[in-house]
Amino acid sequence: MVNLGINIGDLHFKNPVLTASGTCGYGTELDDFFDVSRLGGIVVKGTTLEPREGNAYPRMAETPSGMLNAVGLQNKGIDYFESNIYPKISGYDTNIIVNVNGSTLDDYISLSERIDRLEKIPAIELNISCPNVKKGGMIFGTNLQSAREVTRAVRAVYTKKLIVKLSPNVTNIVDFAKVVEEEGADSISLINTLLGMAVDINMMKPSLSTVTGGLSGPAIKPVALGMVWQVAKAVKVPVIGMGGIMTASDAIEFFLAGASAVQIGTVTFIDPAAPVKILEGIESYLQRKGFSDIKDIIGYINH
Amino acid sequence: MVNLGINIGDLHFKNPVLTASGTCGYGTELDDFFDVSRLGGIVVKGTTLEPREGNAYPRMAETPSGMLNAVGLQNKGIDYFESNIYPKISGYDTNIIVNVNGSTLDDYISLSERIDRLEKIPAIELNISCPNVKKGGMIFGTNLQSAREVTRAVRAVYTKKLIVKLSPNVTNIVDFAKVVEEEGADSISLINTLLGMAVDINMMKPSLSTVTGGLSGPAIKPVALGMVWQVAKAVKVPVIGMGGIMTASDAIEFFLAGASAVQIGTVTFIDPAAPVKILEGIESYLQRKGFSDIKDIIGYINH
Amino acid sequence: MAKCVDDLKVVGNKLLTEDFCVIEVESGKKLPEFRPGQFVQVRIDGSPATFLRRPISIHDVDFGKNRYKMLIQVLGKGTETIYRLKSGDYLNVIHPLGNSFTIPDDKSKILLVGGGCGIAPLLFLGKQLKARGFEPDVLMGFRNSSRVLEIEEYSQIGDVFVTTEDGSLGEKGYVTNHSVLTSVKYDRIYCCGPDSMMKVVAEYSMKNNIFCEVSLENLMACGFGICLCCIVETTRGNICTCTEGPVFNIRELKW
Amino acid sequence: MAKCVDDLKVVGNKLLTEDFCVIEVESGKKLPEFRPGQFVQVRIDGSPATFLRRPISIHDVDFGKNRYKMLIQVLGKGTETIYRLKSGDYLNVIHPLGNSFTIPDDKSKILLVGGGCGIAPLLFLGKQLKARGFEPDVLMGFRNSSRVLEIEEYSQIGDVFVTTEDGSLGEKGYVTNHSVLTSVKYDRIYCCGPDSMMKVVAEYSMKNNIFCEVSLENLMACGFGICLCCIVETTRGNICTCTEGPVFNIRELKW
Ligand SMILES: Cc1cc2nc3c(=O)[nH]c(=O)nc-3n(C[C@H](O)[C@H](O)[C@H](O)COP(=O)(O)OP(=O)(O)OC[C@H]3O[C@@H](n4cnc5c(N)ncnc54)[C@H](O)[C@@H]3O)c2cc1C
Ligand SMILES: Cc1cc2nc3c(=O)[nH]c(=O)nc-3n(C[C@H](O)[C@H](O)[C@H](O)COP(=O)(O)OP(=O)(O)OC[C@H]3O[C@@H](n4cnc5c(N)ncnc54)[C@H](O)[C@@H]3O)c2cc1C
Ligand SMILES: Cc1cc2nc3c(=O)[nH]c(=O)nc-3n(C[C@H](O)[C@H](O)[C@H](O)COP(=O)(O)O)c2cc1C
Ligand SMILES: Cc1cc2nc3c(=O)[nH]c(=O)nc-3n(C[C@H](O)[C@H](O)[C@H](O)COP(=O)(O)O)c2cc1C
Ligand code: FES
Ligand code: FES
Repeated sequence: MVNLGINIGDLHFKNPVLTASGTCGYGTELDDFFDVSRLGGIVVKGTTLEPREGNAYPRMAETPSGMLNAVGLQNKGIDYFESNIYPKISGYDTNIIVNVNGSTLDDYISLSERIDRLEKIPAIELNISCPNVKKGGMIFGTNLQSAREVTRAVRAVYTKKLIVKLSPNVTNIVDFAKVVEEEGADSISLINTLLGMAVDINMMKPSLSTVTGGLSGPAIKPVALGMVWQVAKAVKVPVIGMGGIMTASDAIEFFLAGASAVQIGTVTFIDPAAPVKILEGIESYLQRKGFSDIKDIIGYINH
Repeated sequence: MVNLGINIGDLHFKNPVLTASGTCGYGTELDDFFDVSRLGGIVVKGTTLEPREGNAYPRMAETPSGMLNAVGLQNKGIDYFESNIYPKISGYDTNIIVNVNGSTLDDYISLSERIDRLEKIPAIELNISCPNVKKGGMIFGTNLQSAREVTRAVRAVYTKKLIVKLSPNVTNIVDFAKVVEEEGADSISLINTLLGMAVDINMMKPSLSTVTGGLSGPAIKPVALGMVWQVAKAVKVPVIGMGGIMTASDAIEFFLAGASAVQIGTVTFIDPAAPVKILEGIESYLQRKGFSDIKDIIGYINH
Repeated sequence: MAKCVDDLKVVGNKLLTEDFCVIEVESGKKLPEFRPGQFVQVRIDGSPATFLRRPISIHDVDFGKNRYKMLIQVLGKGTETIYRLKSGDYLNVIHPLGNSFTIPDDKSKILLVGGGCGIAPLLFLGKQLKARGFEPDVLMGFRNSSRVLEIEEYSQIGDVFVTTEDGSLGEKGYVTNHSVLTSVKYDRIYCCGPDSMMKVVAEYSMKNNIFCEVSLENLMACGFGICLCCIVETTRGNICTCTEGPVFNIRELKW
Repeated sequence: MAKCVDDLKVVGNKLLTEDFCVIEVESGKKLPEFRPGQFVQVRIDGSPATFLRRPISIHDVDFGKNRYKMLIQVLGKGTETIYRLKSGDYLNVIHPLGNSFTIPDDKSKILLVGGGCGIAPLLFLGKQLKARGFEPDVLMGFRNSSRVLEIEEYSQIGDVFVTTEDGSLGEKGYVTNHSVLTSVKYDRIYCCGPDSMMKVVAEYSMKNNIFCEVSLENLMACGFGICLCCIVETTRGNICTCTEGPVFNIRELKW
């Protein structure tokens, strides 16, 4: 038997495999493919105070071993979430985490306060790194002072586990990690998408309605791994790694580099059962290598 | 007939296809595969004042649609270049550009002065963006003040065309572009490699001797395109785009996004004749679309 | 109707033209209950250029044999890979996806309008309509006679009318110019084809107050509602083509 | 000797074991002048996991037919793709690459030492040596008898000695323990195999003052000297395995 459990403070995750925000809907969309309660956690779609229509079509472009998206946080807002989604998903036997977004500091604060009251949500993931919205989003995540302020403000009102999700579009990700840790983040997740672009040479125009969008998928895995490694060495709180994980082998790279948990993103579009396959693959890797606890391999390459 | 010529100030390039530094040796290595004089330019291997042995083996790891390298500027230094390489390559009928590297400001200055005296070298590419050396390199390219200083200092001693090559590992590439333009750069080239990492899960250790390295290849194309587009809109000097170009179609994406020329990098490892195939493909695209001059499509998507 | 991932065996690949084929696949399991208008997401292995799955309509179904067909038009790497498949190869799909055309309860006179590869979902639809006692007409538009597809198949459903842009077969011009539209009074039009074609059909239907459903081919990343990339602007806001569509009543669309 | 890119036709693929095969390819052009120890860079299409080419030794050459062979061990996606190739398929290569083993001028007694897939370049070398009047012995080490490769082929060159780690064929143990090393006095040893094996052979040769060349299998990105990724530390500094090697005199290596 292998112990796969990990903790963020006193919040227990039965295993270190979570779905990534914006790539698994609310979990329910995956019900047909596997029992989502088997996962360590589900990070639901980026949520805002007010409903958002997102960006215009086209919002997607395929790139070598990856994709660009420009969804722009389309969601029905917290009221709808509370009354229509929350009741449906609060029965899952896993940690449900809401990905919190805002255009202003007040947005982040009000939304976090609202979610603090939802009994079955033990944690939020503060998204200060969305490249696809004009206001807010990545601005908070690419300016140290803003990152500090938003983390501090949310920490002041949010009583449960606070995960802050960092943007990779910065010169020194470690600076950001340290700042949000100082301000009381219980965990740091990274990376969000890299800013990128594609051009349709037949139409001679940008492939996305927004010109630039967020790059995800295996193409970004090396960047993600490098940042996770740097951050995990620099902070004491657990780090949640993501970016281009397609297989258990990819996920294991993140653990060895220092991640305490992983989030599974874009691969779910291609193989909806990927999260659970990755979970199983991690377990058999540990067995094959003779480890009895996932914690034995976290940050192993630094030993 | 299609006009493919472009200019950097009064320096003419017969066509906008150059090889990228560190991926085409000194050009001579490609002689067997095609006539390198057909290209618009050759940017030779990163050169330093003193010989450098580079980093330890292993220096390379394959990643999804890309590769990591940690060569670390191995080269025999400017003396060797001047006496052994320069005589061999100065006969090429194309613009030979030396990629200039240093650990200190003085290194950059002395090296640029030396190269200024080489008659057949009409331009240098100031590399302030190498992620694979401990001192210098990327430090200059990720700090605005240092980028300004090194450009100013080299501009003061170097009389020919000065291209500054930017690092993508920054929060806002436009800030760097503007600074080096202000300090007299005649052109800006981008992007150098993205910082990245890979882990060998069987050996349970980093794939590179240096842990992190530089990511190149198609994986980074969307990031490169996004940055080229932003920079080309923000500066007046011609922009040279690179990052993941494999085909003419990729190169055309860069022109449409605002690049006046492109550099062909990693693909040369896989198809040594790629630069000339890309050149031919650009020409036929222009013909097919009914353009008579490459300049007609530069920055087209912004029209 | 649960969606699932399945490995289908290719049991036939009929090459129609240089860039069109009909590929037939078989499941080892009982097929789910497919409805006309639905599609599948096909995994294309073997190329960095085909990272995502490719949406393909269900062209025809043989529930007895657990087989179905797809009509493929080669556009890029993904469809080319499918075109090259041979009997015995396997194809990984997610199915069934999307909503479906509305089968009427009343005795409607129905026209199916397809353009190019867009005729794909109309064969399955037509057969289901016929099975329920309707006698749909079929109107198909192609660029020229060498690109005309599967007339015999569609003749099993009802009368087939053809337009070609160069007049090399059937009437010359676009589907909306075809004389059958003035000679027969249709209650319902179901349409699939290029956006430009569907827009004129939609306009025609609006003007003549005909019930009209179109099937959209928006770019998709997932195909089952989790990425929000495939949206279309409707009277209900931005909604997903892959789950709320691909079939839409034209009155809903902000065209 | 100019390097070039060529599309070779697969004319045979002999599967030796579950994970070894010998693939034979033919050029439409006259082959360049290959020398033993050289290698080719094989392009593997069809997977994002095989972005770079794969270096493979030249195993045997038929200059008359413009054909050569490669001995392949399946390790990952790249070699697996080669293993699966069938007659009629094409393989894109860059060839010939690297330096070669030194063919002696004097009348040396020669031993070829190979381990596992490392025996690959020794067949071509052995045949060339034999053609020049040498009578080389061949010593090959394998994990066990089921992994022993191509004994008949190597028997054409000279006497073949085998070790297996479990003693299931030939002498038990590693190549450096084989009795032939003490019973025959060799002037030269040419060796290719796992690093660990080559290191003991090198040590043995040093101690006994035997001329020894080894062929390295460093990771390569390009294979023709432009990436500087394949370096090995030598008495001459860091130099490229792909151009200055893959064959090195052990006295040059900082082992
Ligand atoms: C619901 C649905 C059902 C479909 N049914 C069928 C079908 O039955 N048969 C069939 O052959 N095709 C069908 N398609 C279209 C098919 O999915 C695309 O042609 C395919 O994804 C192209 O992939 P590729 O790799 O061959 O080309 P790519 O290399 O991806 O693209 C080649 C060119 O086609 C354009 N293109 C790609 N996909 C689309 C699209 N969806 N809309 C407009 N332009 C596009 C690209 O921009 C590019 O210029 C359907 C699409 C949808 C959304
Ligand atoms: C000069 C030279 C000659 C060679 N000759 C032959 C030959 O004749 N026949 C043959 O089968 N192979 C030969 N090889 C080795 C061959 O190139 C590798 O096995 C191949 O590149 C692996 O590719 P892959 O995609 O199958 O495996 P990958 O998925 O790339 O790798 C699978 C595993 O093997 C390891 N690996 C890959 N390449 C090497 C290597 N070069 N050294 C050590 N470990 C490696 C990887 O780290 C990984 O763990 C030679 C290599 C060199 C440099
Ligand atoms: C279509 C799409 C939508 C996304 N939406 C969100 C979001 O709402 N909030 C967020 O924090 N991250 C969002 N992300 C980023 C992912 O959660 C993840 O950080 C990123 O995709 C990298 O992981 P991957 O390569 O495994 O997909 C989105 C990604 C994609 C592809
Ligand atoms: C092996 C290798 C060595 C490189 N060496 C240098 C160098 O010496 N100087 C430099 O400015 N860029 C160097 N680069 C970066 C390339 O010039 C180029 O900016 C980068 O690889 C992106 O382009 P590509 O994706 O087309 O390769 C190197 C890249 C590689 C892969
Ligand atoms: S394609 Fe992903 S939601 Fe429709
Ligand atoms: S493999 Fe590129 S220099 Fe040797």
